[in-house]
Order: sequence, then structure tokens, then C-alpha cells
Amino acid sequence: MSMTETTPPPPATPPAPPRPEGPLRRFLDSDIFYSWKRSPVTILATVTALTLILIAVLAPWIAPYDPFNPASLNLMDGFTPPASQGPFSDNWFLMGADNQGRDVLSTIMYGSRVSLFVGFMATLFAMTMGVGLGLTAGYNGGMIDAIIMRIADIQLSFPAILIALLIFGVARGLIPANQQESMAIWVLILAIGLSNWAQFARTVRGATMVEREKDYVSAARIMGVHPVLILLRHILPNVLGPVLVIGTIGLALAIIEEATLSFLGVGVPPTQPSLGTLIRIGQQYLFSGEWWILFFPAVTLILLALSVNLLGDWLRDALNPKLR
Amino acid sequence: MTEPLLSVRGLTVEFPTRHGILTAVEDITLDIMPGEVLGMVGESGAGKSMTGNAIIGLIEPPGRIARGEIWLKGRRIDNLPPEEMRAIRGRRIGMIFQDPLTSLNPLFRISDQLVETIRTQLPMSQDAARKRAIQLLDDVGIPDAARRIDDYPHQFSGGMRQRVVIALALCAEPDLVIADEPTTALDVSVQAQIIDVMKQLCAERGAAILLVTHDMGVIAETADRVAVMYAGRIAEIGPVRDVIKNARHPYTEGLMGAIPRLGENLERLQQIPGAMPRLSAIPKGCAFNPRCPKVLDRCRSHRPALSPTEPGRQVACWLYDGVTEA
Amino acid sequence: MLAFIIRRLAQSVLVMLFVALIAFVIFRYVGDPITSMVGVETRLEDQEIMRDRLGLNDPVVVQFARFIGNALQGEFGISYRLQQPVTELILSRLPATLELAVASALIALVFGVVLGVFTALRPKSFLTAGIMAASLVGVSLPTFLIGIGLIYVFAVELGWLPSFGRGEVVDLGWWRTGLLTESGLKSLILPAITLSLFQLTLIMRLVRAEMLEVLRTEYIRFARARGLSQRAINFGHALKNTMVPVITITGLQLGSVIAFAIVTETVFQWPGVGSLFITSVQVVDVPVMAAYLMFIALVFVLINLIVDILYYVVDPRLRVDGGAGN
Amino acid sequence: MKNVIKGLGAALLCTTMLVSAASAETIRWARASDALTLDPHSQNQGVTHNFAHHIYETLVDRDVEGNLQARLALSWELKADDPTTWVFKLREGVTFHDGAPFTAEDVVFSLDRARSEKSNMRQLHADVDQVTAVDDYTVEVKMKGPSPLYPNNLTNTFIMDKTWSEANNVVEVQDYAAGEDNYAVRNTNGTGPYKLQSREVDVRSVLTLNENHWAEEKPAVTEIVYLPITDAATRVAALLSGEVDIVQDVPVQDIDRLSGTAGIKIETGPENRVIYFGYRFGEEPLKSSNVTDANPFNDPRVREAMELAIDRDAIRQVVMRGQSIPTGVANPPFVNGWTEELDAYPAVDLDRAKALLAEAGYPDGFTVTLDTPNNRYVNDEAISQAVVGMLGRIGIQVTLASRPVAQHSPLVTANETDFYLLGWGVPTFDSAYVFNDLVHTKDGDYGAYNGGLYSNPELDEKIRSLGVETDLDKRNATIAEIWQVVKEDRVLLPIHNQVLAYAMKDSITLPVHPENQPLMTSVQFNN
Repeated sequence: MSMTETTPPPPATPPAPPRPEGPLRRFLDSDIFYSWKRSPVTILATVTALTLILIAVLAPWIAPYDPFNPASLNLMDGFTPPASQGPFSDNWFLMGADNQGRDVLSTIMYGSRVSLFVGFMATLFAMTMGVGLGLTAGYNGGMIDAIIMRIADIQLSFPAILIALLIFGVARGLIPANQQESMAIWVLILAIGLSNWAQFARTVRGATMVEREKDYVSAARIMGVHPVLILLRHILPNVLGPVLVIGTIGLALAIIEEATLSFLGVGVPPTQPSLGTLIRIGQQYLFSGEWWILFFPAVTLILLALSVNLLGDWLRDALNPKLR
Repeated sequence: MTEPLLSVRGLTVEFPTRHGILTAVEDITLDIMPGEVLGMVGESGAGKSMTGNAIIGLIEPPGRIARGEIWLKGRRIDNLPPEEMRAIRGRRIGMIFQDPLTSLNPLFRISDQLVETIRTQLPMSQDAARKRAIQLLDDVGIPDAARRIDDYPHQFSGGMRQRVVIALALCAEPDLVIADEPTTALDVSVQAQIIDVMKQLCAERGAAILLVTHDMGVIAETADRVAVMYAGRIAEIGPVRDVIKNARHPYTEGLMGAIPRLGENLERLQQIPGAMPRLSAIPKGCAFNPRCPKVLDRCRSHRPALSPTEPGRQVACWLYDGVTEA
Repeated sequence: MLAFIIRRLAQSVLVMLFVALIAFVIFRYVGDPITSMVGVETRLEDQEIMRDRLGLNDPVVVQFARFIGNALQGEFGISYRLQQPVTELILSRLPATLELAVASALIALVFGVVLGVFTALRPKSFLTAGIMAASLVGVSLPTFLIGIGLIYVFAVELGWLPSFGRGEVVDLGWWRTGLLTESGLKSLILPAITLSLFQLTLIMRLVRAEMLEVLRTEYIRFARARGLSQRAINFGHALKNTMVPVITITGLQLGSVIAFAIVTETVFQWPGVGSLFITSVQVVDVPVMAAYLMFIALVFVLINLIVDILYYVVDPRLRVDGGAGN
Repeated sequence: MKNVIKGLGAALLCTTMLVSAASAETIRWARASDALTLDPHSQNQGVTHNFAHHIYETLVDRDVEGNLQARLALSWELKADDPTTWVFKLREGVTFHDGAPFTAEDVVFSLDRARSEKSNMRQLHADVDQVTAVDDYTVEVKMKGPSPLYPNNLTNTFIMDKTWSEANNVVEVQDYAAGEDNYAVRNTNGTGPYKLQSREVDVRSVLTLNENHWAEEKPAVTEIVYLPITDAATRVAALLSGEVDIVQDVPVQDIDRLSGTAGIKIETGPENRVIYFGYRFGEEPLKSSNVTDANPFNDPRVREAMELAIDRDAIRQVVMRGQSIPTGVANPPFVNGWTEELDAYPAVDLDRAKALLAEAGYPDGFTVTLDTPNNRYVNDEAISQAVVGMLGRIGIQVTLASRPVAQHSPLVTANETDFYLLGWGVPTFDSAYVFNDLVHTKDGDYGAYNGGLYSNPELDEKIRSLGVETDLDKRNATIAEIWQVVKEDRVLLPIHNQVLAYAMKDSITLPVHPENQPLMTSVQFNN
């Protein structure tokens, strides 16, 4: 005895009036951009993150000194305080010099480069692996699903740092001693990546299981479309949002994880320092008065992690309108 | 003439969005008499539920009552402080939600939810409240109420849960029950039972009902009067029998045409062409004008006000402009 | 229920075997235990003799079988470094870690839930914005930096709290507690805060998200429509529903806290299993490392089991259905 | 007894003195790590020995100048008619903590235990043939050949009570493989000035004064609380916040801050340990270099260029904050054979270094990996890092590989490194100890730490002759000859001798011990 509703019900949130076309316009008009514009904190975070990334990428061109060119260094400049001239060279140190006479500002620029590279690569690795396994588990279900998710469960219950330490240890055991240094950065990426895939897998699997039951997927399956094609064309786009959110927050986590590992002395070599290595070096001078060696890298690390975290946080809220 | 139990005057509910202010409900005026059943019918998004929510004071922010007044038994209630409004909810106005599966807190026993509600509203001991709760469950037709009362919601079927919901809405004997699509989520076979239980219990207690539904059939069987809503406004209001037999508003006419007659194939219902406009794009003039078969020129430019056509009936349509004047 | 627990137990055994394999393989091939066991000046031929006596020259399969066999009896051999039975070592260090972990878990849980509920209930408050921002700063600060910072401020500059260790301890049987002395309690503050911060923000954000989710549900709206007090709704209904997922995550987090204590214990020189582990890694004390990994896995498995049972207790939907009504 | 009466008399004169003398003077002593075990023969490791020295005693030990001094032995000399037998006269009236008397029997037992198969001390007693008790207070040690310096090897060999050991089934040193939990690992019975009261491994050990100790002068410290604190910053923080009294392992960079802090002072002094770099000899190409057809380190000009490029004074001033003694020889000044001439090192000359490299056929330098420990020596990683920079200036591009010592030292002993940093302490105070392990061709007992596989048969022969030469003058001449060659060949690239720094409260004085084994008995309270 129902009144039929032939017309689609209007969406819960009323859509915007018609807008001009074009991808840029569409973006500028989108809800995402709107919510971005409305949040000064997010704008600040974006600017900070982009600035830090830009500085890191352009370090070889804009850093005042090349901290890895021994010819430009003078050990005797070591511990020069901020905003002063090195006693044994023409070098001027805005953020002071470290224990090796390197310009702290320059080492931070190059160090962010290493940190960001490791962070991005590790997250990319974790994302690829997690999404792949999550899709596989969610789409196939059964035994495959059980095995993959059980491993993910185990892994999620261990702190990433412990897993990364273990993986790092294994890698060290397998790689010949004289290649360990050149491989260190890749080992680090592998270790951090492997310790973070489970989050992606879990989310993607859940979304995949929901999507799998939908009619259009069943239809595609009945029509004999190859599963991989179904996954890529139909299911993947639907899980991209959450993946992006986890990826952003994962990037911040990876950066911190890299710093912690380097701090514990199992990261990149001190001659090619990341932010974590710089902090480890600087921490030794906490009580001796050379605060700048610890302070500036620490602040940079916190700013980087914080701004990326803020972005991830905002993205999660923006992509999940329920939380607004 | 008795005093109306509830009087709504010019109620307007607005939602500010980044694309401007959306008016979900506009200029609603209606009365409900004690013990009366007022049906409110319309398509989804017509503003029926919003009107119910506004009356009980549960509009989710950022929505707000922009204009208008709501009076309950001669007391204005739309501008009460939250605590005073809370005292009215449940005690004076009860509400029944659409989906019994989600209306009950899954982690609490039925007894807990009933006793808590009763004791919030009435000064009663734990034991007395529990006795009353069992009685209520019995009243709404839960078999073996004394035993089932300590079950959890998930141990009941949908129909039984809606009976529990009715018991919860009625447990402090409110004067008015707002039933928001109380049967929509239920199996067709139990819909009639639920409506019967609700109507009977309210009648016993002298409670009026505001029955919000998109099911004209339910209205026809249950309501004393009906208000037809379209795009946030009342299109027509009047006694059910009159409105069904003799619809005034072209939209109501279309709606009545959509009621299946006995033996008619349900698949082949007469339909009104087109769709209700979105709230963000309500056309100028009468909101129904793009779909209206009897559209006049002035319908496209001027909005008709709700005006009486005959005693007890009001219509918002230019077709009847001057009827009262005549 | 029984079947459920048995299935879980079987899974747990598989997990433990899996971890045992990893523990064995990893630690068998990291570093060289002999060089860390003996002094720098020990002759190479003597080292070879020791290697033989320790069975490090046996086939790997034999070594693994021996490892599992011993592990089943709770025997992980003698620490290369300290020459004491590993099980005994871990047990003697366990109270310190458990006290730290439980203290920080409590801090994290109490503050996390309180702040999470607050921020969910007052989404527009200025304070909420502040708390949310602070929580992000908390997540972005590496644990080691927090620890160093706290030591610098509260121990060195202000001199209020000890910078390292557990202070005075009291023996209660085999349990050596720092909770009964003033210096012990003072020593607990900084490391517990350091360790809790990350979990605190995690729990807070989880509680907030869940609470917001729950507050949007129909049963909360229905509870409001019944006139229940804000307090009863927020803390009676919403909080309980929020806690279901929170319990799972926090439960699992407790395992992480114990393992995550590695960094905190190192910074604060806290004599727990975490600092035992890191020292052991540094000198490649294989038996301790293997035992530690197995220990963490055991903790994980146990906590998982407890969480499952807890979940079952809290959420009636998971319990065996007592016949659903019609 | 006389002392007690004197003490009483003094106490009558001055009541306040009585209070301070009678009340327990507790020292809270922090250092980076704990003793590995209490079994005195189980680990040959400095920290372990340092702790054991408070509970157990040796026949002889070293004073702060590094000279041998009497402890449980009153005298030691070669038997008049037999240059291969050492005769030790023992102190009388000494008792163990459990009251048992100390006799020659205990010395025989302990020396036999120390050179048993499972003992970690046995290489120090490898030349012992037999130990016999002549009477209750005389012991003869018969050597396999002339061993003129054997007493030097005894400074860390502790004497246990035979009866106690037998009663507690610890006659043998703990056997790891058997999975035994040896009683002596956690229980002690020594003759030393302190008794073990309680011990929590890695956390805290408490030692109390042994009232029955033989020494006439009672130590000022009556109770020792020993606190291992791994993290350097925490250790310093603990001293700054007053939670400990003495920090033994002070990071050099914190010396200034600590000595500038009211109520805290620093004692520094040289350690008997040299820090040096080693590199691979031989024709075989390096594993980590871009030069794949030759070994650049094998060319003496390259080695000279490296020495000329390294600025030892800059390392001292910046990396070590002045807390090191730069040296041109891998031999600390305490050691027999050290001379000022050997100690001299060349001034930095980058032009000459570059020219030498070009001459050797590497005008653009070459690449190589430097392996360094990062938790063993004072600022070890930073020293290596500085050297990477200095070598970079003459075109040698060095990759730094930094590891904990547990992973680093196997690379050296297994000769898997091309270029490495190592430190060498000389517990015997004799050059032979350096030659045996670092210079002699790797062969059996010799050259265990000859990580670069340097081999010079002529030197080998001279080195071996040192072990049996009883004519000390002749022997010293040979040592000088060997050092000459080692220095000319640049077998090792020495940087500096370590300087130790102890930080403590103003009210305390503890002199630095050259082997970094300070005794709390030597602590003096000022004021």
C-alpha cells in the first residue's frame, strides 16, 4: 500500500548549484577544497608541509653549504653557535654548526631529504602491498582472507618499531658487511614499509567485501570480467579515499619511525644523516650547552610530522562527511 | 470549541549551508485537537519529519527554527531552554521512530530502557517502574512480558521491537505522540497490527497522534484529518474523508490517484510526472507549478498562501483563490 | 562460547608457533653470540670450542626443534650476557614493566576517554580545538624526544622528579613493586606519562570518533525524544556503546604498550623487560631476545583472548541468542 | 686495634667528627653498564673486573700511576735458581667474608680455576705449567718457559675460597652449554674491602664495608650503591639532579657543563688505551673500493698521505673537547716501550698528501668503507666521522659503517673489513701485548686482532723472542727495534690516547685510574 517513489530521493546533503566545467574549476568548487579553505590550520599545515618538502627536494640547489662535501668543511668550525661566523673559515652559520663543523641548516635540508625519501618510499611500499593484499583478501575471502588477515592482526599488535627493528636485523644478517651502508636506506624503507602495510590491508579488505556484494560487481563477475579488472576498475576507486587518509597519516608515522630507528642507531649512516640521525647526534649535546644541534632538527621533525598529520586528519574528516 | 492541544503557527525551519540557506519547512500552520489523529503525508524530503522533529525540539544542528511558534496546551514551547524542553519530551510529547531495529540501544535490556524512561518522567520506585513497564509491554501486546522484559533488543523481531518502542513512547502517558513513519521499516504483514496497537493505546489514554507517513493508505485508515505536504509547505489540510474523496490541490489529486484500488495491479499506478524539486532549487511561485496539469500564469510568479476553501479545509492553490471571497 | 574459545586457542597456538619460528630464525642469524659472550681478548680457538659446546654448529632444524622443546617447558636457556636463566630474568624484570605499562595504560585510558568524550560532546568548543591540536602534536612527537624533554625539565631544571630508575622497591614475594614507596611512585610519573602520551591520543581520537558516531544513531535520538537527561544519554547510553570498539582497540594497545616500553625504558633507565631486550639486542644476547619475542607474542595472544571474552560480556548481541520473539 | 683506640680518642675530642665517622658514608656510583657476572673467572672484561675488585682481591694490582702493588701477595720474585718459577709470599691474617682464613691453598685453587678450560682468563695464564703451595703462605708458579712479566697478568685474577667453592659446587667456571646456573654468578665470598649486600642485575647493587678487612686504613666509604645507567644523557642528568654521587663514564662534551655546575667537579686523567685506525695489507683488491685491480692501502705512499691528511689536534680540540692525548704510536705512555720520539706525529700537510696520492697512482683518490664501533670508545663514531671528512679533503671518499661493538669486532677478527677503528688497552703494561695481537702475522695464538693481515716474518721472529728473553735490557732494545719498523711501515694509524673523566660531587675526591678501574676505597671526603 505504498506510495511509489519513482524519482530518486534527493541526497541528504543538498548539492551545490550547477557550476562551470573544467577540472580546476571543479576542484576549486568541490567540497574538499571548500573545507580546506575554511580551515586556517589546514592551510597553514599545507603551506608548512609543502615548504619543507620543497626545501628538501631543492636542498642541493638552495642549501648554503654542501654538508657532505668534505672540502667545504672545517672540523675546527665545530660547535659554532647560531648566527655567527665559523672561527676557522668564511662559513656563516645561521643555525650554528654541529660537532663535525657542518652547517646545521644545511644538514637539516639534506636530512629532511633523506627522511622524506624514506617516508614516501616506505609508505608507497606499504600502500602497494597493503592495498594489494587487502583487495586479494576481501575479494577472495575464505582461506586466503583468513591467512592474510591473521598475519595482519599479529603484525598490528606489535609496535611497528619492534617489527622494523627485527626486519632491520634480518636484513643486516643477510647483506654482506661491505654493502650494508649503501643498502641501509633501502633496508630502512623495507623495514618501515613492511611494518605498516597491515593498516591498509585491513581497511581495503573491509571496503572490498562491501563492494564485492554489490550488484554491479556481481554483474561484472557473471559477465566473465577478469577479477583483476573488476578489482582495479570497480573496487579500487571506492577505497581510494580511506587509502589516501591512511597513506597521509602513515607518511607521518613513517617519518617518526625512521627518526626513532635512526635515533636508536639502526638507521642511515651518520655521514648521510636523516633528521633522526641528526637528533641522535644532537641529543649528546643536550647538557653541554650546544642546544642548536638538537633543537633545530627536532623542531623540523616535529613540524614535518605535525603538518603531515594535520593534513591527514583534515583529509579524513573531509572525506568522511559524517564527521563534520 | 475546545482549545487545540498543539498549535503550530508559521513554523519555518532553515539549514544554513555553504551554498546559502535552505528552507526545509516553510510557514507551517496547523492545530491538533486532544485525542485527534492528524496524518501528515508527502514524498520524502517534503518536510514532514522535519516538522515532527521541530515540534519535539530535536532538529539536528545546524538546522534551526527560523520563524514561527509552537504552542502546547497554551504554552509556547519552541523557545524553551533545553532543560525545560527536555521535561516536555517523553512526558508531554512522545515520539516513535521509523526503524525499530535502530531505535533501541542494543547494549541495554528492554527493562533497563523502560524503567529508566519511566523513572525519568514519573516519581516512582524501581519496583513500581518495573511493574509499570511489564504492564506496558503487556498492553502493547508482547506475550509473556514479565519474562521477556529482561531480554535484549536483538532477541526480539522487528514488529515486537516496534511494540517496545511504542511502549517507550507511551510510558509517561504523553498528550501527543509523534509517529514518524512507524511502519515503513516493518514487514507488510505486521504494519496493520502496529498501527492498531498504537491507535488503540493512544485512544485509551486520550493522546493525540501526529502520524507522519508517505503511505496514504495508512492515513486513510487511521487519521481524522490529513495535511498534505509538498516541498516544505502544506499544500492542503482537511478531514481525511473529504480530502480523499474530493482533493482540492492538484498535487493531492495526483497523490490520491496513486492510491491503488482493490484488484488493481500494483505495478501500474498512476503517477505524477516529474519529481519534487530539491530544496536548493524550489521554483519561483508555487513549488508544484512545473508538474501541475492545471498550472496558471500567476502560479509561476506568486506563491499561493494556505487559505480556507470550506469549513475545516485549507488549500494553498491559486485555483481556489477567491473561493472564500465569493 | 566454548567452541569459540577453543577455536581462538587453536589460532593462538598457530600464532605462537609462527612467532617462535620468526624468533628463532631472526635471532639465530643476527650478530654472533660468541663474540658478545666472551671478552675482547679471548682467543679464536677458544671461541670455536664454545660455539661447539653451545650447539651453534648443529643443523638449523635440530636447533629449532631444541628451541621449541625448551620453550614449551618455559626454558629459554641461560642469558649469554648475565649467565642467569632467561625465564627467571624476564620474570624478575616483568613487575617493573607491568607496573609501568598498567600505569600508563590507565593514564591513557582515563584521560583518553575523558578527553575523547569531552571533545565529542563539545565539538564547537575552543577547548576542543586546543585538545585536538595538542593531540596531533602528541602523535607527532617521537617518544624519545618527549622522554628527554621531560627529564630535562622536571628532573634537571626543576629537580622535582627523579630522572631514572624505579626508586625504592619493596619485595612482595617474587613481585618487586615500586608502588609502595614515595620514591617509587615519584619515579613512575615521568616514564608513565611518556609512555602513555601516544596511546592517550590514540584512545582519545578513537573515543571521539566513536562517540560522534554513536551520538548520531537513532537510539540516541530516541532516547532524547523520551526526555532522558543529557547526562543519562551521554554517559549512560552513548558511552557504553562507544566503549565496545574502544575496549578492543585499547586491549590490543596494552600489548603494544608493553612492547612499546622499549624506547621509554631505555630513556628512563627503567629496569623492565624492554630495557633488558634492548641491552640484549646490543650485545646479541640471543636467548633473551628470543624469549622476549615469545613473551610479547604470549602477551598478545592472552590479551586477544581476554578482549574477545570482554567483548562478549559487554555486547549482548554476541551471546547465544535466547529465542527471538515471533 | 690501635686504630680503634685512636678513633675513640679522636671521637672523644670531637663529637661532630664522631658523627661523620660513625655514620655510614654512602657513595652512589653510576656508570654505563653493569658487571656481567660475579664469577671472577668467567668474563675477562673491564667493568666486571672493576666491580669484582671491591669484593675479591688479586695477588697484585696496579696503583693510579700504573705500578704494580702488593695486595694479597706481599712479594713476588723469580726463584733464585730457576728463572721459570715465580715465588709469591702471601699476606697473613686475611679472612674471607665468611670468616674462613686465606691460605696458599686458596691461591692454588684460584689460579687453577682461572686457567681451566671454561675460564675466560686462561689466555693470561697460558704459560703456567703448574701451581704449588710450598707452605701456608708461599706459592710457586712454574712457567713453561722464562716469563719475566707474568705478575703483570695477575692484576685481574681474583682469589676465591677453595672450601666455599667446593661446598657450593663452583669449582668449575660456569658452562653455558650445559645450561647451568652457577652459584658463583650471583653469590660471592671474597677477601675484599666490601661485601655484597644485594644485587639487581643492570639496576642496582649494594656493597657494605667489610669490617674485618686486613688493610690498616679503613676506607671512608662504608656503603656503595652501584647504579648502571646506560644512556649518557640520563647518567649526566642523574648527577645534575643529585641522584648519584659519582659518574664514571662522563661524555666529553658534558665535562665543561658539569665542571661549571656548582657542587660538581671533574677528575680527568689518561687511560691506558690507544685509539687507532687499521687498514688492509696485501695485494688483494679491497672489497669496498672502486679500485678493483689493486689495494691502495698496500702502497706506503697512500698510508703516508692518509697520516698527513688527518688532523689529530683538530680531533682532540673539537671531537674530544681537549680530552685526549694525540699520539703517533699505537702504544700508551704507561706501557714499557713507549718513547717521546715514537709518540711524535707529523703536522697536517694536505698538498704533500695529495702529491703522494698522485704519485701512488690515485690523483683523484679512491673510495673505501670505514667500519667503526659506535658504543665502545669515547666518541668513537664522531672520530671516524671526522676522519671521513679529513680523508675526503685529499680525495679519498669514505663511506662510514657504524655498528655496536658486538657486530663490529667480529669484522675485525674475521678480517672482513678494509678499514676500521679500534681501541687497544694494554693490561700488562708491556709492548709485547700490543705486538702479539696487532702486529704479528695472524697465526694461531698470534695476531688475533691483526685485522689488516699485516705480515712481516722478520718482525714476527723478534716478537716471539720477547716472550722468552729474560735479559730486560736486551728485551727492551728489541721492543724499540720493533716499534721503529711498525712506525715506519705505518702498520697502524694511531690517533690518540683516551683520557678518562670522572664527574662527582664537590665533597668527594676519586682519582682517575689508568685502566678505568677505580676503587671506592680510594674515595676521600673533603671538608
